[in-house]
Amino acid sequence: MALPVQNYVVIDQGEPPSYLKEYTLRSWLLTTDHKRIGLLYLFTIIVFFAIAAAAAAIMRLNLLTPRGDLVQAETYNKLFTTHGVLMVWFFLIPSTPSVLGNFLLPLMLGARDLAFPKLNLLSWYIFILGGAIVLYALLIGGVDTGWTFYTPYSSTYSNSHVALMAAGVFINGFSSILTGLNFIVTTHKLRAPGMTWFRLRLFVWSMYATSLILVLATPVLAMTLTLMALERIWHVGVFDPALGGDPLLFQHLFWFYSHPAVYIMILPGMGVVSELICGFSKKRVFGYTFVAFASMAIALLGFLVWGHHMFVSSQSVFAGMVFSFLSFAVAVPSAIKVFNWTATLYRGSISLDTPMLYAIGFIGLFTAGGMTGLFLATLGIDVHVHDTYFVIAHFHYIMVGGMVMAFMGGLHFWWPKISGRMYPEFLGKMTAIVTFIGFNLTFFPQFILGYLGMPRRYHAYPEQFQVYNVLSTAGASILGLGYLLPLCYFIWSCRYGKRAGNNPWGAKGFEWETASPPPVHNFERPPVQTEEVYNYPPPSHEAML
Amino acid sequence: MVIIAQIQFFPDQASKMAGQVDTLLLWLIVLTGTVTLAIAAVMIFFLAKYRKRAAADRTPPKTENLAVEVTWSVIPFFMFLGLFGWGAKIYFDESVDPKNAMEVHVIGKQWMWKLEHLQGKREINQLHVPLGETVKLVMTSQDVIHSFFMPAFRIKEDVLPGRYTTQWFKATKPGTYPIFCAQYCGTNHALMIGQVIVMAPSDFAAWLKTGRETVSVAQRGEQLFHSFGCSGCHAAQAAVRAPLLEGIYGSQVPLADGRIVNADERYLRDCILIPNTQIVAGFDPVMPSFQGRISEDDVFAITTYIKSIGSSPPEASIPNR
Amino acid sequence: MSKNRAILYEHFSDIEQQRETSTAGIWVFIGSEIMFFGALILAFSVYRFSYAREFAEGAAELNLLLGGINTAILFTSGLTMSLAATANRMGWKGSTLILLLTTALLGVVFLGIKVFEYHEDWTKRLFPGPGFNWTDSDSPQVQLFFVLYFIMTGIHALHLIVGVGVVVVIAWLALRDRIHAGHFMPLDVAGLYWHFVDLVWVFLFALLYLMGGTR
Amino acid sequence: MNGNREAIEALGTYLALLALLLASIGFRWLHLGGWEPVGLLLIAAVQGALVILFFMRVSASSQLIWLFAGGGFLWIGIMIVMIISDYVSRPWWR
Repeated sequence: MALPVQNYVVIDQGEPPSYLKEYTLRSWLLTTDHKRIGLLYLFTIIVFFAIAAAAAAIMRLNLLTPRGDLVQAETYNKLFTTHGVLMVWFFLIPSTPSVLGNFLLPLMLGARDLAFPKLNLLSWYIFILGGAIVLYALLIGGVDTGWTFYTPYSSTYSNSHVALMAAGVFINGFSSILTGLNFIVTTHKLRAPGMTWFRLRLFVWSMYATSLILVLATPVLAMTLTLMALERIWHVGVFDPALGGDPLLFQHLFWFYSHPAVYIMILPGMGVVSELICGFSKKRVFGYTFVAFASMAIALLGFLVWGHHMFVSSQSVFAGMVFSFLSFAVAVPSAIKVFNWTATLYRGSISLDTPMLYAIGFIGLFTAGGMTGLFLATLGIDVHVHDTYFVIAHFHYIMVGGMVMAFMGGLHFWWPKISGRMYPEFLGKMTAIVTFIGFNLTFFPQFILGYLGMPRRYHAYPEQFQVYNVLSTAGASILGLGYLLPLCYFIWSCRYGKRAGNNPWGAKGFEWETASPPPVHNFERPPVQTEEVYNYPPPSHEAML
Repeated sequence: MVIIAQIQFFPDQASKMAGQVDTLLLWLIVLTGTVTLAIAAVMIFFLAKYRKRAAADRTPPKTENLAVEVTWSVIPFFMFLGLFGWGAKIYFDESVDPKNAMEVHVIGKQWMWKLEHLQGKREINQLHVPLGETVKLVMTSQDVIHSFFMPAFRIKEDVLPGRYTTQWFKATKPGTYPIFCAQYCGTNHALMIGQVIVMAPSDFAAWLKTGRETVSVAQRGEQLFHSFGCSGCHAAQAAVRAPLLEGIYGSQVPLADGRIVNADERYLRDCILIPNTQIVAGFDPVMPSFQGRISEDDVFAITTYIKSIGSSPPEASIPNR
Repeated sequence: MSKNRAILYEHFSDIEQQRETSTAGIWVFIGSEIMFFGALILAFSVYRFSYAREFAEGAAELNLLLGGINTAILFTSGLTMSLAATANRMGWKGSTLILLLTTALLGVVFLGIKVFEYHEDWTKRLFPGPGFNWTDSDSPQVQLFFVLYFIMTGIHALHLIVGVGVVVVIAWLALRDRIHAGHFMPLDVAGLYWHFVDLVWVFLFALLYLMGGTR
Repeated sequence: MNGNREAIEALGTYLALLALLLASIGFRWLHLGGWEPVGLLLIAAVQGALVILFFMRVSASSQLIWLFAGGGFLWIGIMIVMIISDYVSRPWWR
C-alpha cells in the first residue's frame, strides 16, 4: 500500500532555511523561535534527568542489602530528596510540555510562533536559574526533607539547605506558569484558519488541559513553599503547632498543587500516545470528542482529589470519604481514554515502528498504574499501603512507565521532524523492549514489598524484604541501559542518520506538511485546515479482504 | 538458600480487620486483573489482526459511538462506586472510637517510640498487648510528624505534634509483629521501628507486674493535677469559678461561642494547652495556658486522670485541700 | 501621523488578534496571581475561623485610620490609572503622562504610609519573633495573626513596588512616543495589573483591618 | 470610543468604592456579632466586582475574558470550600 505522502513544500533554491541553520551560541541563547527553545529545554532536562537517575542508581544499590551498607542514612535521605525534586520539577513537569509542546504546539496549530515568544525564552532562563539554585543547594550539602517538604520537619527540624532548595523550586514555578500561559493564549488566539476547537489535535487538547493546571496550581505551591521557608528563616510561622498552627494545612496546600501536578506529568503523555496510536494505525481516533473532553475532565477533577494523599494524616473522616469518592471519579475519564485507544486499533492499518511500541508499552503500564491507583483510592486498602513501597511502585508506573514511555515515544516519532534525520529503527525497537522489561522488573516487586509493609524512604530495612529489593535493583540496571541507548543513537543520527522526508510516517497534521527540519517561520505559506482532523483516507483495496 | 525461604507474598494477618482488608484486596486484584488482561488481550488481537501487511477487513468503522462510550464510562463508574463503598466501610469502622478499649499512650520522638500503659508500665519501641482485647492507641509527637504503622493489623495513623490522634486494633493471633514509622521523620527514620508482642491475657497480666513497681497513670495524673495547681480552681469549693471536671469526659460541652463539642482526649488536651480557644459557656477566659510548661507525658497523665473521674460523684473524687 | 501607527509583531496576522492576545495573556496571568494570593487568604481564613477571638484581638491593634486612608489612596490610584488608559487611547499625551505619574506617586504614598505603619507596629512590638510583646501571653494565636498580617501585606507591597516600576516605565515610553493612541496595549495591560493589585488590597483590608470589633 | 463616557464611568465607580469603604468601616457599630465577617466580606466582594467590571473593563470585554476572570475566582472558591470542609468536619478541630 502506498503511503499518502503529502509534499506541499516545493524544493527549489527558494526553500527557506531550516531553523537549525544558524550555529552560533548567540543565535541559540537569544532565540525566540519556539522550536529552538524546545531544544534548549531538551538539553537541560537531560542533564537534570542524568543527575536524578544517578541518585536513584545509588539508592537502589544501597538497598541491595538490608543494612544499607553503601551510604549513610543522611546521604540516603539527601539522595531521595534530590531524586524527587529533580525528577518532578526539573524533568517530568517540563519534559513533554516544554520540549515537545514548545516544538509542536505552534506547528500543530498552524501558527508561526507561540503568542509571547520573548516570554517563552524568559521562561527557559527562569528554569535555568531555578535549576542552578537547586544544583547549588545540592553541591553545598543537599536537602534531606524529601520532595514533599512536610512541616514541621522542613520548617524547624531539618539541618539542611531547605530554604535554598525551596527558592529554586519557587523560581522554577514561574517558568511553568509562563509556559502554561503562553500555551493557553496561543491555543485560543493563534489557530490557523479553519482550525476549530474540534479540529484541534489531541496533543493540543492535552497541552491545553495541562496548561490550565500549570497556571492555576503552581502559584499555590509557590505560596506554600514561601510560607514554609519564611517559617524556617523567621522561626515563627503559620504551620507552627506551638502557635496553634496546623501542619495539615501545609499538606492541604502542598497537595492542592502536587496532585494536579501528577496530571501535569501524565496528561501530555496521553496526548502524545493519542497521536502515536492514530499515526501508526492510520486511522482517526475512536471517539475524538470523548478523548478530548476526557483530558479536560481529568484536569478539572484532578483538582478535587488531593486529599487522598492524606487519608492517614488525621484529616476528617468525612473529608477522607469525599476525596476517596472523587479519586474514583477521576479514574473514569482515564479509563475512557484507554478504551478509546484500544478501539482505535480496530480495522486500522497498524505498523509497529518504535514510537508505536512505546505507545503500546505506555498503555499497558499506564493501565497497570491506573488500576493500582484504584487500590490507593480505596480507603481501607490505602490505610495499610499508604507511605509504603506500594505507593512508590504505583506512581512510578504512571510517571516512568507512563510519562517517560510516552515522552520517549514522542521523541522518536517527531525526531525526524526535529532533526531532519531518522534514528536506527532496529536499535529503537530493541530499546523500547528493553525499557519495558527493565521497568517491570524494577517496579513490580515494589508492589509486593509495599503490601508486605516496607515503608518508603527507608535506608535500611528488615531482612524479609531483601529478595524483592534485589530484584528491583537488578531491573533498575536494565532500565538504565534502556535510557542510555537512545541518548547515543539520537546523537549518532544527527550526523549519520538517513534523511527523513517531510512526512516519514505518512501521518496527518500540519507539522508533517512542512519541511523537516521546519523553516524558521514554520510554514512557507500559512496553512489552512480544510478537513476534519486525523482524516486518514480509507486503505486501498488490496489491503482489505 | 536462606533468602528463598524468606519469600513471602502476604504480610502476617493478626486481626479481624487485617482479614477484611485482605479480602477486599483480593477482590480488587481479581477485578482489576481481569480488566487489565482483557484490555491487553483485545489490544494484542487487534495489533496482530490489523498489522499493516496482514489482509483484513478494513472497511472504515464509525469513529464516534455514543452508546459505546456511555457504556464503558458508566460500567466502570458503578464498579468504582462499589469499591468506594467497601473501602469506606472499612475506613469508617477503623475510625470509630471503640468501646471498653484498653488504652495505651504513644509518644513519637526522633527516632523512637515511647509507650505507656495505663497501669504505669512503660516501654520503648515495644508494645505488649493481650490477645483478643481491643487496644486503643492515643498518640502524639514531641517533634515532627511520625506515623505508627503495624502491617500485621493493616493500620497506620500519623502521629502529630500538638494534637492527639488515635487508632485501635484487636489482635487475634499471638506472635511478634513489626511496628514501622511510615512518615519520613529525619535521618534515622528507618531505625524508628519496633515490635508488637501479642500475648495470651494471663501472660500479659504477668508481664505487667514485672519490673519496677509503678503507679498508674491516673494516680500520677492526680498528683500532677494538684502540683500544677489545677485543683485550685477546678474544685467545688474553689474561690475561682471554673468548670468542674467530674463526668466531663465524653459529655457534650456547650462553648461560649455557641458551639457544642464532644469532650474527648483532644478537647481535654487543648483545654490544658490552649484554654482560651474553647471557653465553656458561662465561664470567664481566666485559665492560664500550660503550653511549654508541661511535658507530653504529663498532659497524658492529667487527661487520663480527668477521664478516670468520669463516673464518680464530685464530692468523693476531689480530695480536700 | 506615521509615528502613531500600530506595531504588529510578525507572528500575528492582524492588529486585532495581537490586542486580544495581550489581553488574554494578562488575564491568564491574573488568574494565576489570584491563586497565589488565594493560598494565603485560605491560610488566613482557616485560622480566622478557628481562632476568631484571638484574630479579632490582633486586628484591633492595627491602625484602622491609616489602613482606611491607604485603601482610599489605592482607589484613587485605580481611578487615575483607568483615566490614563482612556486619555492615552484618545491621544491626549499630556493628560496621559500626568495621570500615569499621579498613579505612580499614589503608589509610593501608599508604600510610605505602609512603612510608617510597619514602624508603628515594630515599636508596639507587634512583630512576631522573640521580641513579640503581647500582654495576653495565653493566646499564642495572636502571634499567628501577626505572622499572617506581615506576610500578606508584605507580599502585596512587593506587588505594588513592581506595579510602580511598571507604571514609571510605561510613562517613560509614552513620553518617548513609543506608547500612543495607536499602540496602547502595553498601557492597558499595565493598568489591568495595577487594578488587580488594588483588588487584592480590598480583601486584605477587609480581612486584616476591619474584623477587629469595636474595642 | 467615547473618552468622556469612560471617564464618567470610572469616576462613578470611584465614588461608589469610596462610599463602600466608609460603609465597611462604619459596619462594626451595627454589632452584628458572628455575621460581621460575612457582611464585611460581602462589601469587599462588591468592591472587588466594581474594580473588575469597570476599572478592569471586564463589563465591556469578550466572553473569553469573562471566562478567564471567572475561572480564577471559581478555582480559589473550590480550594477554600474543600479545605475548610475538612476543618469543619473534624470533630475535634477548635
